[in-house]
Order: sequence, then C-alpha cells, then structure tokens
Amino acid sequence: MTVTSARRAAQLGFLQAIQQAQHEEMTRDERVILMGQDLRANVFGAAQGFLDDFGPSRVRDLPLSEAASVGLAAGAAMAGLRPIVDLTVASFMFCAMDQFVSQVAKSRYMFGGQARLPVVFRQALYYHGGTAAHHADRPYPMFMNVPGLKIMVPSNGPDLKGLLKTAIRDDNPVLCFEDATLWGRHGRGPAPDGDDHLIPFGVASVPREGSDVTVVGIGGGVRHALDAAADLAAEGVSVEVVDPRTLVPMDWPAILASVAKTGRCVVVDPANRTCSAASEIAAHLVEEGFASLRAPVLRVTSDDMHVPFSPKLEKQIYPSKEKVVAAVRRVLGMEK
Amino acid sequence: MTVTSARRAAQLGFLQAIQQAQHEEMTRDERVILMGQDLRANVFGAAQGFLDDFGPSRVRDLPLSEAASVGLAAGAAMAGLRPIVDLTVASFMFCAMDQFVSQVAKSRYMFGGQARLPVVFRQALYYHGGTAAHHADRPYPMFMNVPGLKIMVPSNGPDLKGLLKTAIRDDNPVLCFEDATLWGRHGRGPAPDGDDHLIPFGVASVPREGSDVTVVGIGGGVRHALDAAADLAAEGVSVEVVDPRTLVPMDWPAILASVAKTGRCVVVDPANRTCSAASEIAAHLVEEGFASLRAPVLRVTSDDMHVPFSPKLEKQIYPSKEKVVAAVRRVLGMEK
Amino acid sequence: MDLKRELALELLRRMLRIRLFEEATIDLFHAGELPAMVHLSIGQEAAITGACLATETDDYMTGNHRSHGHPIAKGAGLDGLMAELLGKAGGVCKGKGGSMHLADFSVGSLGESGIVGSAIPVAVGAGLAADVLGTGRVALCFFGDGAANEGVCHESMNLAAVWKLPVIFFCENNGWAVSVRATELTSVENISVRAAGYGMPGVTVDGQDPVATYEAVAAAVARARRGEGPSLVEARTYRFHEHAYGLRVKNAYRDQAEVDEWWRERDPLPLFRRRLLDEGAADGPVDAAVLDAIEAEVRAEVGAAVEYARQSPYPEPEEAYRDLYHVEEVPA
Amino acid sequence: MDLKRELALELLRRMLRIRLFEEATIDLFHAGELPAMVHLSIGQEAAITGACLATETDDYMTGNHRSHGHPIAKGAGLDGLMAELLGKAGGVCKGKGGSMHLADFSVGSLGESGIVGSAIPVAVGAGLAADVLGTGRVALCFFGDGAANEGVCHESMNLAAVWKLPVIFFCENNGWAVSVRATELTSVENISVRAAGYGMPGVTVDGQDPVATYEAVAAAVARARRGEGPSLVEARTYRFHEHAYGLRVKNAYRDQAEVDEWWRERDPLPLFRRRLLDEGAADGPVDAAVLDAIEAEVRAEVGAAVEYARQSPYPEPEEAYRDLYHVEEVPA
Ligand SMILES: Cc1ncc(C[n+]2csc(CCOP(=O)(O)OP(=O)(O)O)c2C)c(N)n1
Ligand SMILES: Cc1ncc(C[n+]2csc(CCOP(=O)(O)OP(=O)(O)O)c2C)c(N)n1
Ligand SMILES: [Mg+2]
Ligand SMILES: [Mg+2]
Repeated sequence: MTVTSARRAAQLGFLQAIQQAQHEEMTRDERVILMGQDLRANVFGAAQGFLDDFGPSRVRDLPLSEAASVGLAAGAAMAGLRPIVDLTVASFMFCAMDQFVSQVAKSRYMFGGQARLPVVFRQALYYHGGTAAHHADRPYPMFMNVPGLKIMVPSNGPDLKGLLKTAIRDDNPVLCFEDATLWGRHGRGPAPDGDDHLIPFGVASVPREGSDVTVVGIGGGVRHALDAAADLAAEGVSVEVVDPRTLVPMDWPAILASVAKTGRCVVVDPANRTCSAASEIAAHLVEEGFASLRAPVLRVTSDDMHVPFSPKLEKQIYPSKEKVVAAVRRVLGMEK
Repeated sequence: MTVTSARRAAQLGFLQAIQQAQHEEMTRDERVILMGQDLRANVFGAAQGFLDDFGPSRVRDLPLSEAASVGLAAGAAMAGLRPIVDLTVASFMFCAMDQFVSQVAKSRYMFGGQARLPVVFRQALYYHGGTAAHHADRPYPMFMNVPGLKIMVPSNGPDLKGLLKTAIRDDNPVLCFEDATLWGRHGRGPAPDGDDHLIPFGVASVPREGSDVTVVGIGGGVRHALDAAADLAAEGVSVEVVDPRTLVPMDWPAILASVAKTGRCVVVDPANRTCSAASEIAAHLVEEGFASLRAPVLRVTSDDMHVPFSPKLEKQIYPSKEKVVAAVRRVLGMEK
Repeated sequence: MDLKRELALELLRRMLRIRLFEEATIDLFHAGELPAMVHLSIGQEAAITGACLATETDDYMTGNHRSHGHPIAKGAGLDGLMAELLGKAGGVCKGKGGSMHLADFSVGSLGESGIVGSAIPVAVGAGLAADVLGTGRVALCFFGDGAANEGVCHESMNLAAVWKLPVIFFCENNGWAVSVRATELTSVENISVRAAGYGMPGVTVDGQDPVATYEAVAAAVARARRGEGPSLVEARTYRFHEHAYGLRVKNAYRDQAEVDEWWRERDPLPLFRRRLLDEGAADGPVDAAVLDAIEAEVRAEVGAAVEYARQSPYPEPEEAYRDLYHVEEVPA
Repeated sequence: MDLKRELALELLRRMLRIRLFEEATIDLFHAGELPAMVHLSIGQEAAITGACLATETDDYMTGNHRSHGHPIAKGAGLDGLMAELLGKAGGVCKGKGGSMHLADFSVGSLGESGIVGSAIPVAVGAGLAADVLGTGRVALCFFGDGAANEGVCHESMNLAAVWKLPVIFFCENNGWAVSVRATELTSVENISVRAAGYGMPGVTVDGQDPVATYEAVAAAVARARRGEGPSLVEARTYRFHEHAYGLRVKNAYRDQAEVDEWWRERDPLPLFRRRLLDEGAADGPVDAAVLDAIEAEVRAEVGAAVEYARQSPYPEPEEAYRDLYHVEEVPA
C-alpha cells in the first residue's frame, strides 16, 4: 500500500512534464520566454504559476494571430531570445504555415548560416475526444516534408520532459507535438530525478524487446503497440516495440537494427495514412533494409478521412490495439 | 520539312494547354470564373485575351491576400460559381494553408455533404531556375496528407489540358501543380483535337513500355525517367515508365500491375524526400505488392534541403537523368 | 419602438429560441448526453438575432465556434441542430460536424468554423457569387473580437471593400477571447474603427439591443444590395457563461461581479421583453400574454428538438466514410 | 534644409550607393552574368535611405523581395551583396540566398523575404527581443503597398501595438504591385490610414524626399525608444523600372508617360542634389565638388564590388548541404 503510493507519486504525466521542463529551463536561462493563447489563466493546465515566477515580460498571452505569433518567435530568436510558443492545438498551425516554412525553417539556410533560431513550438494533437475536424489534425508528416525543422512526438511524460528540455536548449527550431490521448494516465511514466533529465534527439527507445516482429509506434501509437504486444505475447508472439521519439532526426539505425533482427515490421501512426510518417518509415525500410524484410511493412494509421464529430463515428478511423494485432498477424502469416 | 513543321505546329506546350483549357471551359460554362494575381496583364502568359473575352466580372486580379483568395474561392464555389484561382507559385500556398485544409478540404465532409466545392487552384512548381528557397517549393506531398483534395501533377501539355478541363468540371476541389521545368519544350506533346479533350483523374499513362524495371515519374520526373529509359535501352535494359498524372486519386492498379510485371521499381519525384509522394508510392508498393518485388524500391527525389540560389549549387539537389540511371542500375544489381 | 409588431415579435421569438435551446444543452451536458463541450451564445442573443433578421432566408451566412445562435437566428430548424450536437444521424450535418461546425444550407448557413476567423473569407466568396451571378443576395459574416486579429479577417475586409462585394462583417465583441480581455489582445477599443482602414462604414452598436442591431445591419444590407459594398457592424455584448460550457479554467480571470452585473442589468431577454411591453411596437401595443405564448411555443419547440435528437439513431459506422468527395450519381 | 551636413551627405552617399549598385546589376544582367532577375529599388532610394539613416547600425531591419536597397542603406558592405547576386561564395549569404534574400546580420539586417509580407512579424519579434532584453534597439520593417494586404501584416501591427513594441512599419508605397495599380488592390488611397485601426500613429510622407522621410522615421524611432510603441510611416514613391528587371509582361499595364514623368520630375537623386546645392545644410553650404567627389567614391566602391563579385569563386557543391541546422562545434 505504501509502496504503491510511492510508486504512484513517482509517476510523471504529460502536463506535469511540460510544466517542469518549461519551469526548469526558464529558471536556468533568462532568455527563455513563454508565449501562448490563454497561458496566464493556465487554460491548458501546464503553466501554473509562471506569471508569478517569471513576470509579464517573459510570460505572455498571444492574440489570435498565429502567423504573426510564429514569425514573432522566429524574429525574437534571431535577436537573442529563446522563445517557447504554446500554439495549443496543432490544427491552428495551418494558419501559420508560411511562417513555419518560409521564416522558421528557411532563414538559417537562406542567409548562409547567419541566423540562429532557438525556438520551440508546442501543440497538442487533439484528436479522439469529440473535437471534430477543425481541432483534431495530426499534421506532423506535413512538417517532416519541410527541411530545417526538428520534430518530436513523445509517447510518455518522462520522454516529453527530457526531449522538451533538450529542445529548449537546442539552437534550432523544434516542433513539439503532444498527443492528447496521452494527457491522462496513458501518458504517465516513472518520474526522472533532478532537473537535468535531458534526452537527445534522434535516439529511439525500445520499450519492449522481442524477436518476431518490430512494431514502430509514434506518439499515442506506442501505447497501441505495447497493448498489442502484451496480447500477442499470450499467443506466443514476441513483439519488439520501437519508439523513435523524434521524427526529425529519425533514429534509422535503431529501426533498421530491430527489423534486421525480426524481419517484419508494422508502423503505428495516428496521422492520416497518405504521406504519413508511417509511409516514410516503410519507404526507408524497403530502401535500406530490403534484404532483411520477410514480409510487407504494414501501416496502421488513421484512415484518410476528416475527423467526424459523433462518438459513434470517430474512433474507428484511428489506429487501435486491435488493428495492430491484426497487422502483426498478417505479417506473420497468421491470417490472410 | 513540311511534315516537320506540321508536326511542330501540332505540339501543345504547358502555357497553351492552360490557356486553351481555361478558355474552352469558360466559354462552355458561365459559372467558371478566373482569378489570380497579375492575371489581366497576363504576367504568367496563360491568360491572353481573357479580360476581353469574358469581362471584368469573370476575370479578376487578386490582391496579395492568399488566405482570403482561397477562402473566397471556397465560398464562391459553395454559392454557385466554379472558380479557377491562379495562385501563380506553389510556395505562396503556405500563406493560405489553413483555408485549404479547414475550408476547402473539410467543408463538404464536416457539413455532412451539404457543400459542393467545384474549384481549381493552379500553381507552378517554380524550381530549377535560380528563384531560391522562397519560390521553389514542391509541396504537393503535404497536400496529399490532407483528405478531401484532388491533386494533379501533369508531365506534358496535352495531359495538362485534358486533366485541367476535367478538374474544372469536377464538383470537388482540385489542386493543379504545374512543374515549371516543363514550361518550355520539355512539356510539349502532340496537341489533341477539338475542345473535348478530357482525361479522367486516377488513370495513369504508360509513356514507355518495358519489362525489366518500372520507373514511376511525377511531373518533371517523367522526363528524367524517359531520358534514362532511352539511355538504358542502349545498354539493353528495358524500362517501363509510368506516369500517374494525378496523385489523388492515384492509379494504384496501374502501378502495381507494372511492378508485378517488372519486379522492380524506382520512383522519380521532384519533391523533398521525406514524406514525399515517392515515399507513399514505395510504402504502398511494399504493402500491396511485396510478393512481386525483387529489389528495393528506390526513391529519386530532391534532397531534404532548401533550394540554394547559386546556379552552382541548385541543380544537384534535384532528380536528374543520371540519378535515375544509377538507381535503375542499383535495383538491377548492375552496380552497388 | 420603431419596429413593426411582427418583426419585433420575431426578434423575441428567435432570441428565445437561442436562449432556450442553449439552456437545454446545459441540461443535456449535465445529464452526460453531450459528447463534447459547447460554446454558448447566452447573453449575445440580441446581437445575433438583430443581425440575422435584417437578412433574408436566402442570404448567406458564415460563423464561428460559438455557433448555435447563428443558424437558429437565421431560421434553421431546431431538430437538426440539436441532433447534431448529440452526434446523431438526424443532425443537420449527419452527426459529422458537431457543435462547432453547424451548417444549414437550406437557410443560407454555409457553415460555422471551429478554426476561429477561418470562415470569414468564405462569406466574402458567397458575396462574390451573389455579385457575379446577380442574385442580389448578401453575405453576413459573424466573427468575434478575438477573430478580428486574425490575418484572414484583414485580407477579407480589404478584398470585399476593393471589389465592393455585398458583405456585412458582423463582430460580436463580447469583451473576451477565452480568458483574456479583448483590450489586452486588441490595440483598439472598438473593432469598428478598423473599417476606415478599408474605406467602408464602421459602426458600433449596443449588442444587447436587438432593435439597434437590426437597424444597423439593415442599413448595411441595404447598402450592400445597392452595390455600394461591405460594412462593418460591431455589437458590444457579453459572454454570460464560461468560454465553453464544461471548461474549467485553472486561474480565475474575470470577476464574478462583472458577470453578475451583466446578468442583472444587461440580459437581453428581460430587457427586450420589458421594452416591448413598455413601448409597444410601431403598429400597436404588445401585451404580456402574447409574449408568454411565444415563450411557451418556443419552449415546446425546444422540448421537441431534444426529443427528436434523443430519438434519432446514431449514424452507421460507414457514415464516417461518406461525403469526403461529391460523387456523381450514376444515372440508372 | 534642417539636416546637418554630415547626415545630409550620408543620405546622398547611400542613395547613390543604391542607384549605382543597381545600375551595375543592370549591366551585369545584360552581360548575362546575373543568374536571375532582380527587383530594383531605383526611384525609391530616398525613402529607403531616409528610413535607414534614422536608425543605428545595431537596430534591426527586415525587408522584402525588392531588397538591395535595404541592406545597402542600413550600411552593409557592397562586396558581399554583389557577390551574393552572382551566387558566389563571397556573397553575404554564401550564394545561397540571392537577390531576394539578402541579409547582413552585422548591420542588423535580419533578412529580406521573397515571400511578400512574410518577414513583417520577424521584425516585430526582433522588437520583442529588444524590449525583453532591454537593449533599447528598434526594428525597422520594410514592406510594400501590395504586402499591406497580407494578413500577417495586420496581425503584426496589432501585436506590436498591443505590446507597445519598438517597431517602425515602413511602407514603400510605389503605386504598383507588379502589374496592378495599388488602388485597384487596396481599398484605401493611403496605407497610413490603417494605423488608426491599431491605435498607433500613421503618417504619409513624400518618399522622393529623403529629409521628410528621415524626419518622420526619426520621430517614430524616438517614440519607439521611449517605450511608446510602434508607428506606421508610409512613403509615397514610384518603381522606375519593370517589376523585375528582365521580366517581360505580356500586356502593357502602365503608361510610359507616367514612368517618364517620374523619371523627369521626381527622380530623387537629382532632386536631392539640387536641393543640397540650393539650400545647403543646417551647418553650412554644400558645394558641387563635394557631391561629385562622393559620387566618384561610390562609383569606385561599386566598381570594386563588381570586381570582388566576379573574382569570388562559386561555392563548392557541398555548400548546398550546409547551414540547414546550426551544429554545435565540438570543442577540440
Ligand atoms: C485559429 C484558432 N486559434 C485559436 C483557437 C482557440 N480558440 C477558440 S475560441 C477562442 C477565442 C475566440 O475569441 P472571439 O473571437 O472573441 O470569440 P468568442 O469566443 O469570444 O465568442 C480561441 C482562442 C481556435 N479555435 N482557432
Ligand atoms: C506571398 C506572395 N504572394 C505573391 C508574390 C508574387 N509577388 C512578388 S512581388 C509582388 C508584388 C508586391 O507588391 P508590393 O508589396 O507593393 O512591392 P513592390 O514590388 O511594389 O515593391 C508579388 C505579387 C510573392 N512573392 N509572395
Ligand atoms: Mg470574444
Ligand atoms: Mg508596390
């Protein structure tokens, strides 16, 4: 009982991870500032006490002006600040797409390396909860097509904290996508100690080792992968789960190594199917790991459909444990 | 000599194809209107005489307001017009990304089918000509990740004409990407007769048949595929070139059938590599055509880099005949 | 008051429809029957209704996330709207749009937008269609004080103005964008001053007064129909409930006293009722029994809508896979 | 004139730098040495120079596709700029940016933008950094009359105004956006009237007069440094050449007579020279020999820049693959 409580107390969820990472880094470096819509009132729950602790100059509520907000952060970064911008919901990024592509991603390259852009953009993948089509996008694959950005899609609180802290210290622009299906208990993990928990970009984790098939999970997809792995273990199928954690840079060696071992791969990606991160992983695997592939790489993604509102319609379009199990069986020839 | 001239006279290039398609369809249907920046002065060369022929109400110069221009067209389409919007350069689409995603692509679905959006957006892929990073994007893969849009990337004037006419008659939104490397002679093809040249979406063409390897080309990539095929024929390699012409819908049966025959595939795509159309094609092939694959599917794409200005830097980052030849050799095991 | 009885009573009826419809959604929320939070227009009924009744049914309209009031005031049937909120097959969008994305094309409602500001140019486009096709229709565009700072709002106003399109930009300035006071996000007190930057008329009216709002919008509509271009009408109003019903904001951001005062002094429904009784209509007095009857009728309508929505089945799973594209019916 | 001699002569010098630099690019174009078309600021030198000289070297600046004049007036060396236009390794952006994307961080030039309007918020961000870090710097933001209709321009102005950031929005209203007259795209005659919509000062000045421009911007800079927030200064000017040098527009869209008249009556260089000679500076007369000497110096500078650019090697192919990310140098 006491042990259980202690273990519970030592869990770190998504919102606390953000709260801690941002607070620690703002304490560490005065140039870090935090801006977002409805931040001071802490509407999204990860900015408690920031206004008191860091003052109005460093904690700012943004108007509904996403394009200017993103360009503002780029300019501020080029002029010596290290902004974190909380864009709240990833669907709002479209309003600022030109600023992401033309200013954030291109400025350093176009200007021959004169610019540095230490800036982090945070946004939730706000699907699976009845928000309907205008709030439920999972657009990170579109940004993977844009050179010059780094992209993280963590699958648990501790990773989120460690990657976000790394992102804030990075001199390059980072997009931090937060899968809202992990806001609650699904996103919890053992709380790291101290305020120096840094996870490097481009290093995958392997939350479960196995030998029959590799399941690469992205964000909330990792959970489905792990759940499926547990079910399949009961049938004697040994699943290795790989979580790339950052999509740019991607830890290709880790993914290739796992598939070299298992010869089979399923990718679980909450994004829309066409031109998804899963597509990229499959394409890369076939290009670089063809010799080790003993079965087709299958993608378990969201269907190419907008997100319908009705609770009776929505969930079926996303990846699920059941879909992962079915895909694993298929690559193992266990069913047609 | 006379024959040659006649043959020349019967060629249709990119700009005339656009000019003809738009003129014919505006003549055919009064609800079709044409809007774009610098259209009346015909800066881009495909709108000669439109103002005189159709009047100022149907031929309009847009201000520099890309987001509103796209939303305007969506609204006009929902209220009974059939707008064509010439956005000129594909890089400018980012300014309107939210309108493409949230209004153009989603309105019909979100509103349960109440809306119809007969609207065409035209934009050039303006790379390869020293325009540098802000004008040279090839962003169609980003739009492939957005459900609800149709996407055409023709490789020659006759296809452009036939597809554009189909697009204008379609009751769904179509993005027409025009590869500017094909504006000149490379984009010419035999001029079709009459004003009824319609090419359906989702039907690939096979500009060259072969048996050893399939090369799928997109837009300007088709030219490199054909050039490579000609070179390789001299060495006894038989290349089949498949041009999907539309990326959404994609003619999967045609691509799979070709690869079923050849067992090998190279995809030539001028887009940035990560999450490109080539990635999608490779992923789909391995998923659905794994049994027929005798070699890895290789992607010949642009490198994941912004477009540098200097003529000494730019061209190397794009696909080329040489890169296609090298990839074909690799899938044939002719070199490491 | 200057309005004829029929119009005045219709204003009241539609304001009541919004109020009682939304009160019903609150009940549904507490009963656990709503699949998601809802953004209520309670407190803003006069502004919305005054604006909508200045247009005809076949005029166009677009709106935003605070969306129930707009189609209701435009004349949409309550059944389909309520069923939509519940995600039912009988919903006006077949359960696919939900609270933030209502639309009823049969009354010119081309859609609300969960992306704030995003539907503004759509209204301009509808105005363009009216202009090119010569239908004489106008487009009414609802947006909030927060949305006024979106770039697309600026682009849309300039475009409508330079082409003299028949558009009425109608800003519901309720003083707040979620948790932030409008004056902390917007560099001017009245959004309407921005109209001068587009060379169009701009006016600020009391949004708790349906008559003032109606008259301002009617003038703008008349101007638009004369081909003289767009106008901006700003209605000062107030959001009586939390940003979204069911949302719990961590830090208090507005004084309860401020909210209480609006409820007490500026609730548009009792204000208008009192005025109708005190002043009567232009063509005669109005008595309480009539008003009570209207309220009873609306209450019954809303009750029926809730019943309809509850009875309506959920959509079949395949419904999720329809309507992405328009597919030509193949003639038999 | 009110200006001291040193400043007046520096205005002339920088105007001449722009003019002669761009005339050299015309020669290079005809000689086939330019890899791409260039957007010339010829005719707009007074506006640009007046604005830039009202700032300090360490103040920030962003601009647009019509980009050569901005860094030149801000004090960038001509060698690196000219080499950049030729795509050479010695270019200020190592040959990767080119004509539309010049930047010289050493003089506060944070970059021009080929995407029209896109760098406007970047200037606001630089102003934010100055504000948060308390450096006292300001940000000067160049944009055109066409760019004024981009949504991000609106968002940026509101944001700068509501946060009282030290930004000077400087509109080069040259009457045209490519082939369309400004008044056909913009619903107001003067962009500066839009300032009122953000509660900031807005003023229109004669952009052919460097002194008037300087004074207006100097006042805006002083205001910004006092912490009173942004201003909008609009300079009425004219594009003397085609939109881009080398572009052939199919249909004639502006009268040659209009162009000729501007060349004849409103060319800022002879106008300012004449005025210097006629009025002298505040602290004494100016004589022709001094002006001739400056012109000779600038001519030599430009000649040297062309020489430098020609001699500079092309970048190595690998250069295309550098600078996408900042990579921490690993300490030896
Ligand atoms: C583009 C975009 N940014 C942010 C949001 C999140 N959001 C929803 S409503 C809202 C406030 C809108 O304020 P206002 O326009 O005044 O409308 P109100 O809610 O007051 O009716 C915000 C920030 C959104 N939905 N869309
Ligand atoms: C976002 C965007 N839209 C369109 C263009 C194409 N374009 C380049 S310059 C220009 C006109 C710009 O007009 P203005 O801002 O007045 O600047 P000027 O060229 O007159 O100096 C246009 C339409 C572009 N580069 N970027
Ligand atoms: Mg509001
Ligand atoms: Mg201009």
